Amino acid sequence: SRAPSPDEGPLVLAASSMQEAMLDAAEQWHDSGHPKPVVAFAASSSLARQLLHGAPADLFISANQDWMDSVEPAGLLRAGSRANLVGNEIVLIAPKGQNQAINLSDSSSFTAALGDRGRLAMADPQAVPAGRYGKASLENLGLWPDLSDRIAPADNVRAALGLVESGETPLGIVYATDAAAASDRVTIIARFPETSHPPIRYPLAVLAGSAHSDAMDFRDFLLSPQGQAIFVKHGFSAGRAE
Amino acid sequence: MFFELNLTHQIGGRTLELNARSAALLTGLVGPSGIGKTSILHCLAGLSRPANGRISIGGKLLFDSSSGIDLPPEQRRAGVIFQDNRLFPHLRVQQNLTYGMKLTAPDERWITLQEMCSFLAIEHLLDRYPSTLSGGEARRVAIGRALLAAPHFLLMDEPLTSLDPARAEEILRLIERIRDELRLPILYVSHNPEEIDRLSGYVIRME
Amino acid sequence: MFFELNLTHQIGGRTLELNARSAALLTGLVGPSGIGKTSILHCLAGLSRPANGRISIGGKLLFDSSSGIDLPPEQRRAGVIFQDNRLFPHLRVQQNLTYGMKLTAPDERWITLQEMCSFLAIEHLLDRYPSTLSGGEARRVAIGRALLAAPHFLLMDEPLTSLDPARAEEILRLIERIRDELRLPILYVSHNPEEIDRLSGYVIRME
Amino acid sequence: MFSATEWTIIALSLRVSLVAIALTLPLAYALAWLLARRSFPGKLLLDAAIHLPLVVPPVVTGWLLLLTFGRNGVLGNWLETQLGITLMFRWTGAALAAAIMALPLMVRAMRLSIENVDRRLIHAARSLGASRFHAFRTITLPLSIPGILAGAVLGFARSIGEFGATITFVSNIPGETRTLPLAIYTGLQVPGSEMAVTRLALISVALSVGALLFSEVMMRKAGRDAHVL
Amino acid sequence: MFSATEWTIIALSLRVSLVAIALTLPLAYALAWLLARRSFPGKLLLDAAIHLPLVVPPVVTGWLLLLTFGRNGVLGNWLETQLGITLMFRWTGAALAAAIMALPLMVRAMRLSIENVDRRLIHAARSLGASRFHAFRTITLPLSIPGILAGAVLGFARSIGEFGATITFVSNIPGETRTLPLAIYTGLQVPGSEMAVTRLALISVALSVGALLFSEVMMRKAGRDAHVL
Ligand SMILES: Nc1ncnc2c1ncn2[C@@H]1O[C@H](COP(=O)(O)OP(=O)(O)OP(=O)(O)O)[C@@H](O)[C@H]1O
Ligand SMILES: Nc1ncnc2c1ncn2[C@@H]1O[C@H](COP(=O)(O)OP(=O)(O)OP(=O)(O)O)[C@@H](O)[C@H]1O
Ligand code: MOO
Ligand SMILES: [Mg+2]
Ligand SMILES: [Mg+2]
Repeated sequence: SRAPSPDEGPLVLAASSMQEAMLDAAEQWHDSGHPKPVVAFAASSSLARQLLHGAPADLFISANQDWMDSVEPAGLLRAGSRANLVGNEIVLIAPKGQNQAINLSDSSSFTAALGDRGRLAMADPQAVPAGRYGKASLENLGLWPDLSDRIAPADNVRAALGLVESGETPLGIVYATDAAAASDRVTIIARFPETSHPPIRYPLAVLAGSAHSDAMDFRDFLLSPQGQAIFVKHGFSAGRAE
Repeated sequence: MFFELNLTHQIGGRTLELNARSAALLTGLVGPSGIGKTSILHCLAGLSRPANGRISIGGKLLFDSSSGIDLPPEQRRAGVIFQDNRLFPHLRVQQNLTYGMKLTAPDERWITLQEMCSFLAIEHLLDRYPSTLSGGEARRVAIGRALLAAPHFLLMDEPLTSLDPARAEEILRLIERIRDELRLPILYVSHNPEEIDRLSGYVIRME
Repeated sequence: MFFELNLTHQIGGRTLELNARSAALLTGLVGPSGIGKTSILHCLAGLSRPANGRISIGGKLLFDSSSGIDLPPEQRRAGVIFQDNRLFPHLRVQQNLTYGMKLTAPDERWITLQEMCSFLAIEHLLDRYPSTLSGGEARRVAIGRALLAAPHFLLMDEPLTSLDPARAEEILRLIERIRDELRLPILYVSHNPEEIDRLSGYVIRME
Repeated sequence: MFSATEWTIIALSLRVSLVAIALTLPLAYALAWLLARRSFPGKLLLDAAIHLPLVVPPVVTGWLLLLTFGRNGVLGNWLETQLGITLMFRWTGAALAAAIMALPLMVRAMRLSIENVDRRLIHAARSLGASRFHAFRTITLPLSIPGILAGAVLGFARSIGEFGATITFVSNIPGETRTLPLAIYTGLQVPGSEMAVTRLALISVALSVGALLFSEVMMRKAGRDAHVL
Repeated sequence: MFSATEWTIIALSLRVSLVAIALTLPLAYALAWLLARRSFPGKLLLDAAIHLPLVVPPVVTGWLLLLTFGRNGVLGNWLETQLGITLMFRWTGAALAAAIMALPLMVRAMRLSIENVDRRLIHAARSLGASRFHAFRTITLPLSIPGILAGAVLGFARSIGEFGATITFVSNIPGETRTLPLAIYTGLQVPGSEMAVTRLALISVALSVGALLFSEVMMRKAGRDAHVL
């Protein structure tokens, strides 16, 4: 595994949707006198597969429980280190300045907003976590049957955000954090009720193979009130144990 | 005048100059190796462009730098027998033979494919690709290909190389018939003084 | 016996058979176009493999199907002058000339590059690429290249084509000197009866 | 043997790739010919531009396609209002993405073959009465068939495998733009779907082995193996 | 002109691509020669295998690399315990991914060129005393330089642009595996970073225009334009 060197912080594998917040957290940790953690961002799926094949890393932050669950039985996680780092919510967005009134319980208000050609951008509802939460909400609200063939399923949630940002689709479903990151180009026009989808939690764990002395300390920092405040600033909700 | 050739041509840094006229239908072109015979034939066929000059063959003006005339090769209708054959490698012998023929109006043709093949004894080669031909076989196909295009004049670059004496003699007779019966102007390059003596009414010597 | 050639060779569905012995150092090989002369030379040089037979030249056994002997071309040391020259297009004339020479032990060489160049009058071509040579120039380079490799015997496929009479005469004399002074066996293909008469002590006729 | 979903994906992938290659072939050949036979100002620039889709990450290419051919893009707008052609979120857009990604591979292979056609043969054809164009059609074109086939196979393989530009430009819509690589990607995002992914990957492989076989047969048929080379 | 981060990314991308191409060139040429000059059982299979990285989506290729060269993979395990070489999460792994993605392009271009070398020239060389190998080295090899250069340029461009297999196999680690495309991708995930992304994309483009220019100069230098073609 990577030789722990005194001037290099732990290697953190993090879901892409955490990019700004994680970089911010790593910076603050560094400011308080620690070597700066190295953060690699990719899809949670990609990161989990890498871990399953022996990737040498110190921390893993997944965008959903499934992928964290997939690495846990392999004995890859340090016992007792798994915790929910943050929560998130999903929202309906439109390009800035296009403030349609949407009634979340009425599919015709969606179809009206979409027009006859427009599509609803979201991360792939079949595979990507953000899309799966979105689909669950739409089903729960009884909208899915009318909207399922109006979806533009994107590679990941940020690609869905991009489609709305550039005005290629009139509506999109993204995390609240994504909407916050692009607040100058998109508007949140509705928030999906927290009860309409499984809870959105980002689990974090220290890896069993980690020999970095800072790994556990950095985890604790992220979960500390100071760490949590950083995430909340970026639009996440504080993590809660289920 | 069947041949009025006045031209200067740049080749590899050298300037080639030719000023010759010939009233002989079959005119020989001789000179030591490397003097520029093949280059001249290319100029006459329109395959390279002389620096300047005037070329008229059989009374037809093909090139005149002063008046800007420069007929493209396909309008000159030169029947060129290249020193290196240049058969089309992807076409069978038959398709090579008919390549130029098909581009010629039927009433201009003066020999059929069958006649040409039996004359050159290449019927058995029609289905072959050029890469399988012997030296002399390829030569005969090249001769047949040029003649079947019913050219208005002939440029022959050592046409008899690789041919055995019997075949060479037959082809010499064919050339004489073309000269006498069809009355086509022929410029004939050869290193063989006997061939030249026998055929040509006039000889252009390059030195 | 300088040449003991007994072989059958399959070519394009045809079977070529040759049974010939010659005690003449310079032996002619003649026959009509397409009869198989070039194919035989290739068998002797080791570039194609006969179906069976026995080939011995200058007392050295090169091929014997019954005992499984088949020397690869580079061990036969044939000096081949190919009907189609086969100069290496990516090498300058000088590099073409020295290609085989460099593969020869210095003490085996019997002529220097300078001598060969001045003899063939190709000094001025040394820096050229083959694509810029005239027919006769390429021929001379091909001859020089084969001879500079200090071959153990020579296979010449119509070596004098494209050469003007003066040059042809010089090369004929060179061939005679090689025969008389170096005593190398030479198999000489030509369609020119005079050349054959003048040079060869014995003629193999293919029919 | 295949499920209905798999059939849909296969049919779509084939349609996208075949349309992409068929439409790109003539353009690729024309570009290859220009690069091989002409010199003109800006030649190197053109050469570089053709290579761009190879160098720029596919996702960026997809993003540029979005900017150009999207609803609000210059060309997209024009195509939509003038010709009624929509590319966004359509299989036609996937074909465009595949075509652009395949282009550099096709041009290079064809160019190599065209450069190898001996100009002396063209001279011979001209002297036999062929116009420039006729000589091109009967000599250059058939003699560069090895390059055309090599280019087509490379291009087809590349199209069948195209992912990044496609998903970015036309999204991942089942039945419309979900080609084999997109379906495979989708599978990879779901834990434990290795079986389904493997099946789809094997199908991709089979398709391009098929294309290879086809090109080899074409090669033989054109009698090239022995004669042209 | 460039920030320190950009320099790191550029240097890494160059190192990865150059190492990938340098190591792959001989292998690609050997494969091209085999395919061009030999017939053997399983030739078509080999040909198909070489094309795989083109057809299979890069992400799947990355996943297969993970299976093979990961810690638990057969080869990965052997390399690590026997030779002490780790590929996972290392720039060497990125180079391996780039090499594999570039291979099919390199082989095809080289193969076309080798097929065009006239065997009669090899015969001539042999008759002049050249062994099989010497004839290969002095005739086939130099005459196929156009294909080698074309293959190297295509392969280099492809390596510089490689994304999917890389991020899947060696992740996106700043300073170690974050090459230009990965940096661009990372930038694309951040709204409002169009400027940074554009800069990086332009750098990619400049690098491969550089490679093209270099190959053209090499072509000229080898005196090929006029003489070989
Ligand atoms: N590209 C070139 N660069 C330099 N010299 C050239 C080039 N092309 C041709 N030459 C030279 O031009 C001269 C004329 O060549 P040409 O082929 O016309 O001669 P030729 O009279 O037909 O000779 P031969 O009887 O040997 O065929 C030759 O000396 C040749 O070397
Ligand atoms: N691949 C092939 N398929 C069919 N026939 C072939 C093939 N290769 C050569 N031949 C034939 O074999 C015969 C012998 O050819 P070769 O070149 O040895 O003749 P040659 O005696 O040298 O003739 P020339 O004096 O015309 O050069 C020719 O009739 C030729 O057409
Ligand atoms: O952060 Mo995700 O994996 O795009 O839902
Ligand atoms: Mg000449
Ligand atoms: Mg012969």
